[in-house]
Amino acid sequence: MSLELRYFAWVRERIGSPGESLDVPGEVTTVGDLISWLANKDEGYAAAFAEPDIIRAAIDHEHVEHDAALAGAKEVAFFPPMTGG
Amino acid sequence: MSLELRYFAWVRERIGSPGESLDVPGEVTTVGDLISWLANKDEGYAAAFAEPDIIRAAIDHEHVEHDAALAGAKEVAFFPPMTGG
Amino acid sequence: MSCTIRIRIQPQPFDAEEESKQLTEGRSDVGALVTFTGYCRDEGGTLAALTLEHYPGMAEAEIGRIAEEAAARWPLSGLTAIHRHGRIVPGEPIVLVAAASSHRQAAFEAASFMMDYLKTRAPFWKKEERVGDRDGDWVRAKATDDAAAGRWQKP
Amino acid sequence: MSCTIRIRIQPQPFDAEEESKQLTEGRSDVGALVTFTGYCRDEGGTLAALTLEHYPGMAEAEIGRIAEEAAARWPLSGLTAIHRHGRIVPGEPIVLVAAASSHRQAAFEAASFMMDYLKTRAPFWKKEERVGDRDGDWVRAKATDDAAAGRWQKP
Repeated sequence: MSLELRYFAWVRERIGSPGESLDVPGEVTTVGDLISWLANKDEGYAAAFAEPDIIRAAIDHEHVEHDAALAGAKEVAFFPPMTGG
Repeated sequence: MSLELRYFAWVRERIGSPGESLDVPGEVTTVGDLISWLANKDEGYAAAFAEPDIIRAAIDHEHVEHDAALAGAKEVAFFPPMTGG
Repeated sequence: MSCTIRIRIQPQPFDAEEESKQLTEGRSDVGALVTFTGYCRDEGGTLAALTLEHYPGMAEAEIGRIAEEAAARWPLSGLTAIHRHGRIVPGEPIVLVAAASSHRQAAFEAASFMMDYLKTRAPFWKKEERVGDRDGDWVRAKATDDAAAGRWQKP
Repeated sequence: MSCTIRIRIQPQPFDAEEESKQLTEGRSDVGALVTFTGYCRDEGGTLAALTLEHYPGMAEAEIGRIAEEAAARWPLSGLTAIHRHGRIVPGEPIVLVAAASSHRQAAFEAASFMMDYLKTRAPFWKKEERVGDRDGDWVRAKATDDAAAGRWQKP
Protein backbone atom coordinates (compact mmCIF):
# COMPACT_ATOMS: atom_id res chain seq x y z
CA MET A 1 0.00 0.00 0.00
CA SER A 2 1.32 3.45 -0.92
CA LEU A 3 0.79 6.22 1.65
CA GLU A 4 1.64 9.89 1.99
CA LEU A 5 2.98 10.38 5.50
CA ARG A 6 3.07 13.74 7.29
CA TYR A 7 4.90 14.52 10.53
CA PHE A 8 4.49 17.56 12.78
CA ALA A 9 6.17 19.28 15.72
CA TRP A 10 8.64 17.06 17.62
CA VAL A 11 7.58 13.99 15.66
CA ARG A 12 8.79 15.84 12.55
CA GLU A 13 11.97 17.01 14.29
CA ARG A 14 12.92 13.54 15.56
CA ILE A 15 12.27 11.88 12.20
CA GLY A 16 14.08 14.75 10.51
CA SER A 17 11.51 15.18 7.75
CA PRO A 18 8.07 16.79 7.30
CA GLY A 19 6.81 13.76 5.42
CA GLU A 20 7.40 11.17 2.74
CA SER A 21 5.72 8.76 0.35
CA LEU A 22 6.12 5.16 1.50
CA ASP A 23 5.07 1.70 0.39
CA VAL A 24 4.01 -0.20 3.48
CA PRO A 25 3.80 -4.00 3.60
CA GLY A 26 0.42 -5.76 3.49
CA GLU A 27 0.54 -6.89 7.13
CA VAL A 28 0.44 -3.23 8.25
CA THR A 29 -3.35 -2.73 8.37
CA THR A 30 -3.96 -0.24 11.21
CA VAL A 31 -2.54 3.09 12.39
CA GLY A 32 -1.03 1.24 15.34
CA ASP A 33 0.65 -1.28 13.00
CA LEU A 34 2.08 1.62 11.00
CA ILE A 35 3.53 3.24 14.12
CA SER A 36 5.25 -0.04 15.12
CA TRP A 37 6.57 -0.54 11.61
CA LEU A 38 7.90 3.04 11.34
CA ALA A 39 9.51 2.84 14.81
CA ASN A 40 11.80 0.10 13.46
CA LYS A 41 13.10 2.11 10.50
CA ASP A 42 15.93 3.94 12.30
CA GLU A 43 16.89 5.78 15.49
CA GLY A 44 15.01 8.97 14.54
CA TYR A 45 11.75 7.11 13.97
CA ALA A 46 12.37 5.09 17.11
CA ALA A 47 12.73 8.34 19.10
CA ALA A 48 9.61 9.86 17.50
CA PHE A 49 7.49 6.82 18.37
CA ALA A 50 9.17 5.86 21.66
CA GLU A 51 5.94 6.53 23.52
CA PRO A 52 3.31 5.42 21.01
CA ASP A 53 0.43 6.06 23.45
CA ILE A 54 0.91 9.82 23.28
CA ILE A 55 1.16 9.97 19.48
CA ARG A 56 -1.93 11.35 17.74
CA ALA A 57 -2.87 10.34 14.23
CA ALA A 58 -5.04 11.63 11.41
CA ILE A 59 -6.16 9.94 8.21
CA ASP A 60 -7.00 12.27 5.34
CA HIS A 61 -7.33 15.29 7.70
CA GLU A 62 -9.49 13.60 10.33
CA HIS A 63 -8.43 12.52 13.82
CA VAL A 64 -8.38 8.74 14.24
CA GLU A 65 -7.55 6.27 17.00
CA HIS A 66 -4.67 3.81 16.73
CA ASP A 67 -7.02 0.95 15.91
CA ALA A 68 -8.28 2.74 12.78
CA ALA A 69 -7.86 0.77 9.53
CA LEU A 70 -5.51 2.13 6.88
CA ALA A 71 -7.61 0.70 4.03
CA GLY A 72 -8.50 3.53 1.64
CA ALA A 73 -6.21 6.05 3.34
CA LYS A 74 -4.22 8.46 1.17
CA GLU A 75 -2.54 10.70 3.76
CA VAL A 76 -1.63 9.62 7.28
CA ALA A 77 -0.27 12.16 9.76
CA PHE A 78 1.46 11.69 13.11
CA PHE A 79 1.91 14.41 15.71
CA PRO A 80 2.02 15.15 19.44
CA PRO A 81 -1.07 16.29 21.38
CA MET A 82 -2.23 19.64 20.00
CA THR A 83 -1.36 22.90 21.77
CA GLY A 84 -3.16 25.52 19.69
CA GLY A 85 -5.66 28.11 20.84
CA MET B 1 -38.52 60.68 60.18
CA SER B 2 -37.69 62.62 57.02
CA LEU B 3 -36.87 60.56 53.90
CA GLU B 4 -36.00 61.23 50.28
CA LEU B 5 -38.10 58.85 48.18
CA ARG B 6 -37.24 57.83 44.61
CA TYR B 7 -39.51 55.97 42.18
CA PHE B 8 -38.54 54.30 38.92
CA ALA B 9 -40.16 52.76 35.82
CA TRP B 10 -43.84 51.88 36.27
CA VAL B 11 -43.74 52.63 39.99
CA ARG B 12 -42.79 56.19 39.01
CA GLU B 13 -45.46 56.32 36.29
CA ARG B 14 -48.26 55.09 38.56
CA ILE B 15 -47.34 57.47 41.37
CA GLY B 16 -46.91 60.24 38.81
CA SER B 17 -43.65 61.54 40.28
CA PRO B 18 -39.96 60.62 40.19
CA GLY B 19 -39.66 61.21 43.93
CA GLU B 20 -40.41 63.39 46.90
CA SER B 21 -39.29 64.34 50.40
CA LEU B 22 -41.68 62.98 53.02
CA ASP B 23 -42.02 62.91 56.80
CA VAL B 24 -43.09 59.43 57.78
CA PRO B 25 -44.71 58.63 61.14
CA GLY B 26 -42.70 56.90 63.85
CA GLU B 27 -44.59 53.60 63.60
CA VAL B 28 -43.21 53.14 60.05
CA THR B 29 -39.94 51.39 60.88
CA THR B 30 -39.26 49.01 57.96
CA VAL B 31 -39.32 49.15 54.16
CA GLY B 32 -42.43 46.96 54.24
CA ASP B 33 -44.14 49.39 56.66
CA LEU B 34 -43.28 52.24 54.31
CA ILE B 35 -44.81 50.43 51.32
CA SER B 36 -48.06 49.82 53.25
CA TRP B 37 -48.16 53.42 54.45
CA LEU B 38 -47.52 54.84 50.93
CA ALA B 39 -50.12 52.50 49.37
CA ASN B 40 -52.78 54.28 51.43
CA LYS B 41 -51.90 57.78 50.22
CA ASP B 42 -54.01 57.80 47.03
CA GLU B 43 -55.05 55.76 44.01
CA GLY B 44 -51.72 56.22 42.19
CA TYR B 45 -49.70 54.93 45.14
CA ALA B 46 -52.23 52.13 45.63
CA ALA B 47 -51.73 51.08 41.97
CA ALA B 48 -47.93 51.31 42.28
CA PHE B 49 -47.87 49.10 45.37
CA ALA B 50 -50.84 46.83 44.51
CA GLU B 51 -48.51 43.80 44.42
CA PRO B 52 -46.02 44.64 47.16
CA ASP B 53 -44.20 41.29 46.77
CA ILE B 54 -42.80 42.25 43.38
CA ILE B 55 -41.63 45.72 44.44
CA ARG B 56 -37.85 46.02 44.89
CA ALA B 57 -36.35 48.53 47.28
CA ALA B 58 -33.00 50.21 47.87
CA ILE B 59 -31.75 52.22 50.82
CA ASP B 60 -29.01 54.72 50.03
CA HIS B 61 -28.18 53.00 46.72
CA GLU B 62 -28.09 49.43 48.04
CA HIS B 63 -30.66 46.69 47.45
CA VAL B 64 -32.58 45.75 50.61
CA GLU B 65 -35.34 43.31 51.54
CA HIS B 66 -38.73 44.49 52.78
CA ASP B 67 -37.84 43.71 56.38
CA ALA B 68 -34.91 46.14 56.30
CA ALA B 69 -35.03 48.85 58.99
CA LEU B 70 -35.41 52.45 57.88
CA ALA B 71 -33.36 53.77 60.81
CA GLY B 72 -30.51 55.89 59.48
CA ALA B 73 -31.81 55.86 55.89
CA LYS B 74 -31.58 59.04 53.83
CA GLU B 75 -32.85 57.91 50.42
CA VAL B 76 -35.29 55.07 49.85
CA ALA B 77 -36.10 53.92 46.31
CA PHE B 78 -38.89 51.70 44.97
CA PHE B 79 -38.90 50.05 41.56
CA PRO B 80 -39.95 46.95 39.60
CA PRO B 81 -37.57 44.02 39.03
CA MET B 82 -34.61 45.22 36.98
CA THR B 83 -34.43 44.61 33.22
CA GLY B 84 -31.03 46.02 32.27
CA GLY B 85 -28.18 44.30 30.50
CA MET C 1 -3.45 39.81 40.58
CA SER C 2 -4.66 43.39 40.85
CA CYS C 3 -7.68 44.11 38.68
CA THR C 4 -8.36 47.50 37.11
CA ILE C 5 -12.12 48.07 37.18
CA ARG C 6 -13.75 50.57 34.83
CA ILE C 7 -17.48 51.32 35.08
CA ARG C 8 -19.35 53.79 32.91
CA ILE C 9 -23.04 54.68 32.63
CA GLN C 10 -23.67 56.85 29.59
CA PRO C 11 -26.27 57.69 26.92
CA GLN C 12 -23.83 57.63 24.00
CA PRO C 13 -22.57 54.52 22.16
CA PHE C 14 -19.25 52.99 23.17
CA ASP C 15 -16.24 51.78 21.23
CA ALA C 16 -15.67 48.11 22.08
CA GLU C 17 -12.33 48.05 20.29
CA GLU C 18 -11.03 51.03 22.26
CA GLU C 19 -12.16 49.43 25.54
CA SER C 20 -10.45 46.16 24.57
CA LYS C 21 -7.23 48.02 23.81
CA GLN C 22 -7.26 49.61 27.25
CA LEU C 23 -7.26 46.12 28.76
CA THR C 24 -4.51 44.61 26.61
CA GLU C 25 -2.34 47.21 24.91
CA GLY C 26 1.24 47.51 26.07
CA ARG C 27 1.07 44.50 28.36
CA SER C 28 2.27 40.95 27.86
CA ASP C 29 0.71 39.24 30.88
CA VAL C 30 -2.84 39.08 29.48
CA GLY C 31 -3.55 35.73 27.85
CA ALA C 32 -7.30 36.00 27.36
CA LEU C 33 -9.81 38.73 26.64
CA VAL C 34 -13.54 38.00 26.59
CA THR C 35 -15.96 40.71 25.51
CA PHE C 36 -19.74 40.62 25.60
CA THR C 37 -21.79 43.16 23.70
CA GLY C 38 -25.56 43.23 24.14
CA TYR C 39 -27.61 44.74 21.31
CA CYS C 40 -31.16 46.01 20.97
CA ARG C 41 -33.10 43.55 18.77
CA ASP C 42 -36.11 44.48 16.66
CA GLU C 43 -38.08 41.37 17.69
CA GLY C 44 -39.10 40.41 14.19
CA GLY C 45 -39.62 44.01 13.13
CA THR C 46 -42.14 44.84 15.90
CA LEU C 47 -39.85 46.91 18.13
CA ALA C 48 -39.10 50.53 17.15
CA ALA C 49 -36.87 51.36 20.13
CA LEU C 50 -36.12 50.73 23.78
CA THR C 51 -35.87 53.51 26.35
CA LEU C 52 -33.64 52.59 29.25
CA GLU C 53 -34.34 54.31 32.55
CA HIS C 54 -31.74 54.03 35.29
CA TYR C 55 -31.13 55.06 38.89
CA PRO C 56 -28.21 57.50 38.72
CA GLY C 57 -25.74 56.95 41.53
CA MET C 58 -27.03 53.51 42.41
CA ALA C 59 -26.36 52.16 38.89
CA GLU C 60 -22.64 53.00 39.15
CA ALA C 61 -22.48 51.77 42.76
CA GLU C 62 -24.25 48.47 42.11
CA ILE C 63 -22.27 47.63 38.95
CA GLY C 64 -19.13 48.51 40.90
CA ARG C 65 -20.12 46.03 43.63
CA ILE C 66 -20.78 43.32 41.01
CA ALA C 67 -17.38 44.01 39.41
CA GLU C 68 -15.61 43.87 42.78
CA GLU C 69 -17.24 40.50 43.41
CA ALA C 70 -16.06 39.23 40.00
CA ALA C 71 -12.53 40.49 40.66
CA ALA C 72 -12.54 38.67 44.01
CA ARG C 73 -13.73 35.39 42.46
CA TRP C 74 -11.54 35.21 39.34
CA PRO C 75 -7.89 36.18 38.68
CA LEU C 76 -8.51 39.17 36.41
CA SER C 77 -6.14 41.91 35.29
CA GLY C 78 -8.95 44.17 34.07
CA LEU C 79 -12.72 44.34 34.01
CA THR C 80 -14.75 46.95 32.14
CA ALA C 81 -18.54 47.43 32.16
CA ILE C 82 -20.38 50.09 30.19
CA HIS C 83 -24.17 50.40 30.28
CA ARG C 84 -26.10 52.87 28.18
CA HIS C 85 -29.34 54.61 29.11
CA GLY C 86 -31.85 56.63 27.10
CA ARG C 87 -33.44 55.74 23.77
CA ILE C 88 -31.76 52.95 21.80
CA VAL C 89 -32.93 51.63 18.43
CA PRO C 90 -32.58 48.05 17.12
CA GLY C 91 -29.05 47.15 16.03
CA GLU C 92 -27.45 49.55 18.52
CA PRO C 93 -25.34 48.25 21.42
CA ILE C 94 -26.72 48.58 24.97
CA VAL C 95 -24.08 47.03 27.19
CA LEU C 96 -20.43 46.01 27.07
CA VAL C 97 -18.52 43.78 29.45
CA ALA C 98 -14.84 43.03 28.86
CA ALA C 99 -12.75 40.77 31.10
CA ALA C 100 -9.00 40.26 30.77
CA SER C 101 -7.09 37.49 32.51
CA SER C 102 -4.10 35.23 32.10
CA HIS C 103 -6.56 32.31 31.90
CA ARG C 104 -9.36 31.84 29.41
CA GLN C 105 -11.80 30.16 31.78
CA ALA C 106 -11.53 33.03 34.26
CA ALA C 107 -12.22 35.58 31.54
CA PHE C 108 -15.24 33.64 30.21
CA GLU C 109 -16.74 33.04 33.63
CA ALA C 110 -16.20 36.58 34.90
CA ALA C 111 -17.85 38.09 31.80
CA SER C 112 -20.78 35.69 32.01
CA PHE C 113 -21.19 36.35 35.75
CA MET C 114 -21.12 40.12 35.13
CA MET C 115 -23.88 39.86 32.55
CA ASP C 116 -26.09 37.63 34.69
CA TYR C 117 -25.79 40.06 37.59
CA LEU C 118 -26.17 43.18 35.45
CA LYS C 119 -29.46 41.72 34.17
CA THR C 120 -30.87 41.04 37.61
CA ARG C 121 -29.27 43.58 39.98
CA ALA C 122 -28.25 46.70 38.05
CA PRO C 123 -31.01 49.35 38.42
CA PHE C 124 -32.04 49.71 34.77
CA TRP C 125 -35.52 49.33 33.30
CA LYS C 126 -36.40 48.94 29.64
CA LYS C 127 -39.54 50.40 28.12
CA GLU C 128 -40.57 49.24 24.66
CA GLU C 129 -41.63 51.50 21.85
CA ARG C 130 -43.60 49.42 19.36
CA VAL C 131 -43.70 50.03 15.63
CA GLY C 132 -46.80 52.12 14.85
CA ASP C 133 -47.70 52.53 18.53
CA ARG C 134 -45.60 54.85 20.61
CA ASP C 135 -47.03 53.68 23.94
CA GLY C 136 -45.18 50.47 24.68
CA ASP C 137 -44.90 48.29 27.77
CA TRP C 138 -42.18 47.97 30.33
CA VAL C 139 -40.12 44.85 29.68
CA ARG C 140 -40.89 42.19 32.28
CA ALA C 141 -38.08 40.56 34.23
CA LYS C 142 -37.46 36.96 33.17
CA ALA C 143 -37.34 34.01 35.55
CA THR C 144 -34.60 32.57 33.31
CA ASP C 145 -32.42 35.59 34.13
CA ASP C 146 -32.89 34.99 37.87
CA ALA C 147 -32.01 31.33 37.33
CA ALA C 148 -28.89 32.33 35.38
CA ALA C 149 -27.75 34.60 38.22
CA GLY C 150 -28.55 31.84 40.72
CA ARG C 151 -25.92 29.59 39.08
CA TRP C 152 -23.18 31.73 40.63
CA GLN C 153 -24.39 31.53 44.19
CA LYS C 154 -22.02 29.81 46.53
CA PRO C 155 -23.44 26.95 48.58
CA MET D 1 -31.47 29.88 12.76
CA SER D 2 -28.94 29.67 9.95
CA CYS D 3 -25.38 30.29 11.11
CA THR D 4 -22.73 31.90 8.93
CA ILE D 5 -19.42 30.20 9.71
CA ARG D 6 -16.13 31.90 8.88
CA ILE D 7 -12.81 30.10 9.44
CA ARG D 8 -9.39 31.55 8.65
CA ILE D 9 -5.88 30.23 9.23
CA GLN D 10 -3.31 32.95 8.59
CA PRO D 11 0.12 34.21 9.65
CA GLN D 12 -0.88 37.88 9.83
CA PRO D 13 -2.70 39.58 12.74
CA PHE D 14 -6.48 39.98 12.60
CA ASP D 15 -8.82 42.86 13.28
CA ALA D 16 -11.27 41.79 16.02
CA GLU D 17 -13.42 44.89 15.52
CA GLU D 18 -13.80 44.23 11.79
CA GLU D 19 -14.74 40.59 12.47
CA SER D 20 -17.30 41.70 15.08
CA LYS D 21 -18.83 44.13 12.60
CA GLN D 22 -19.27 41.36 10.06
CA LEU D 23 -21.38 39.48 12.59
CA THR D 24 -23.58 42.38 13.69
CA GLU D 25 -23.57 45.29 11.25
CA GLY D 26 -26.76 45.94 9.34
CA ARG D 27 -28.80 43.37 11.25
CA SER D 28 -31.22 43.82 14.12
CA ASP D 29 -31.77 40.18 15.14
CA VAL D 30 -28.47 39.76 16.98
CA GLY D 31 -28.85 40.32 20.71
CA ALA D 32 -25.49 39.08 21.93
CA LEU D 33 -21.93 38.99 20.66
CA VAL D 34 -19.19 37.22 22.60
CA THR D 35 -15.60 37.49 21.43
CA PHE D 36 -12.58 35.67 22.77
CA THR D 37 -9.07 36.80 21.91
CA GLY D 38 -6.11 34.69 23.01
CA TYR D 39 -2.76 36.46 23.35
CA CYS D 40 0.85 35.34 23.57
CA ARG D 41 2.08 35.97 27.14
CA ASP D 42 5.69 36.61 28.08
CA GLU D 43 5.53 34.31 31.13
CA GLY D 44 7.15 36.73 33.51
CA GLY D 45 9.59 38.02 30.89
CA THR D 46 11.08 34.57 30.11
CA LEU D 47 9.37 33.98 26.75
CA ALA D 48 10.74 35.76 23.66
CA ALA D 49 8.27 34.31 21.15
CA LEU D 50 6.11 31.34 20.20
CA THR D 51 6.29 29.67 16.82
CA LEU D 52 3.03 27.98 15.85
CA GLU D 53 3.25 25.05 13.47
CA HIS D 54 0.05 23.80 11.89
CA TYR D 55 -1.22 21.10 9.55
CA PRO D 56 -2.46 22.97 6.47
CA GLY D 57 -5.69 21.59 5.15
CA MET D 58 -6.53 19.66 8.31
CA ALA D 59 -6.47 22.84 10.44
CA GLU D 60 -9.23 24.45 8.35
CA ALA D 61 -11.17 21.17 8.13
CA GLU D 62 -11.00 20.40 11.86
CA ILE D 63 -11.91 23.93 12.98
CA GLY D 64 -14.76 23.82 10.46
CA ARG D 65 -16.03 20.59 12.04
CA ILE D 66 -15.81 22.13 15.53
CA ALA D 67 -17.73 25.20 14.31
CA GLU D 68 -20.42 23.05 12.67
CA GLU D 69 -20.83 21.20 15.97
CA ALA D 70 -21.21 24.52 17.84
CA ALA D 71 -23.75 25.77 15.29
CA ALA D 72 -25.73 22.56 15.74
CA ARG D 73 -25.72 22.82 19.55
CA TRP D 74 -26.53 26.52 20.02
CA PRO D 75 -28.83 28.94 18.14
CA LEU D 76 -26.16 31.10 16.51
CA SER D 77 -26.48 33.60 13.68
CA GLY D 78 -22.73 33.75 13.08
CA LEU D 79 -19.53 32.11 14.26
CA THR D 80 -16.03 33.22 13.31
CA ALA D 81 -12.72 31.56 14.18
CA ILE D 82 -9.31 32.86 13.15
CA HIS D 83 -6.10 31.09 14.16
CA ARG D 84 -2.65 32.44 13.37
CA HIS D 85 0.48 30.43 12.66
CA GLY D 86 4.15 31.35 12.43
CA ARG D 87 6.21 33.39 14.90
CA ILE D 88 4.24 35.44 17.42
CA VAL D 89 5.74 37.65 20.13
CA PRO D 90 4.29 38.38 23.58
CA GLY D 91 1.38 40.80 23.53
CA GLU D 92 0.27 39.75 20.04
CA PRO D 93 -3.05 37.96 19.46
CA ILE D 94 -2.99 34.29 18.44
CA VAL D 95 -6.64 33.29 18.14
CA LEU D 96 -10.06 34.93 17.82
CA VAL D 97 -13.47 33.36 18.29
CA ALA D 98 -16.62 35.44 17.88
CA ALA D 99 -20.13 34.07 18.37
CA ALA D 100 -23.34 35.99 17.63
CA SER D 101 -26.78 34.91 18.80
CA SER D 102 -30.10 36.28 19.89
CA HIS D 103 -29.37 34.85 23.36
CA ARG D 104 -26.41 35.67 25.57
CA GLN D 105 -26.00 32.22 27.09
CA ALA D 106 -25.77 30.63 23.64
CA ALA D 107 -23.09 33.11 22.57
CA PHE D 108 -21.05 32.58 25.77
CA GLU D 109 -21.28 28.79 25.64
CA ALA D 110 -20.54 28.51 21.92
CA ALA D 111 -17.44 30.71 22.23
CA SER D 112 -16.20 28.80 25.28
CA PHE D 113 -16.86 25.44 23.56
CA MET D 114 -14.98 26.61 20.45
CA MET D 115 -11.93 27.58 22.52
CA ASP D 116 -11.89 24.34 24.51
CA TYR D 117 -12.02 22.32 21.27
CA LEU D 118 -9.54 24.52 19.42
CA LYS D 119 -7.08 23.90 22.26
CA THR D 120 -7.42 20.13 22.19
CA ARG D 121 -8.38 19.19 18.59
CA ALA D 122 -7.13 21.85 16.16
CA PRO D 123 -3.79 20.68 14.68
CA PHE D 124 -1.49 23.44 15.95
CA TRP D 125 1.67 23.08 17.99
CA LYS D 126 3.49 25.82 19.88
CA LYS D 127 7.25 25.93 20.19
CA GLU D 128 8.76 28.29 22.73
CA GLU D 129 11.64 30.63 22.08
CA ARG D 130 13.17 31.56 25.42
CA VAL D 131 14.81 34.89 26.19
CA GLY D 132 18.58 34.46 25.68
CA ASP D 133 18.22 30.89 24.36
CA ARG D 134 16.81 30.44 20.92
CA ASP D 135 16.34 26.68 21.30
CA GLY D 136 13.10 26.36 23.24
CA ASP D 137 10.80 23.45 24.01
CA TRP D 138 7.53 22.40 22.48
CA VAL D 139 4.65 23.43 24.73
CA ARG D 140 3.14 20.38 26.44
CA ALA D 141 -0.57 19.72 26.24
CA LYS D 142 -2.35 20.36 29.53
CA ALA D 143 -4.62 17.88 31.28
CA THR D 144 -6.76 20.86 32.34
CA ASP D 145 -7.45 21.61 28.68
CA ASP D 146 -8.62 18.04 28.09
CA ALA D 147 -10.82 18.34 31.17
CA ALA D 148 -12.27 21.62 29.88
CA ALA D 149 -13.13 20.02 26.55
CA GLY D 150 -14.62 17.03 28.38
CA ARG D 151 -17.22 19.31 29.99
CA TRP D 152 -19.03 19.55 26.66
CA GLN D 153 -19.35 15.83 26.04
CA LYS D 154 -22.88 14.59 25.92
CA PRO D 155 -23.70 11.69 28.23
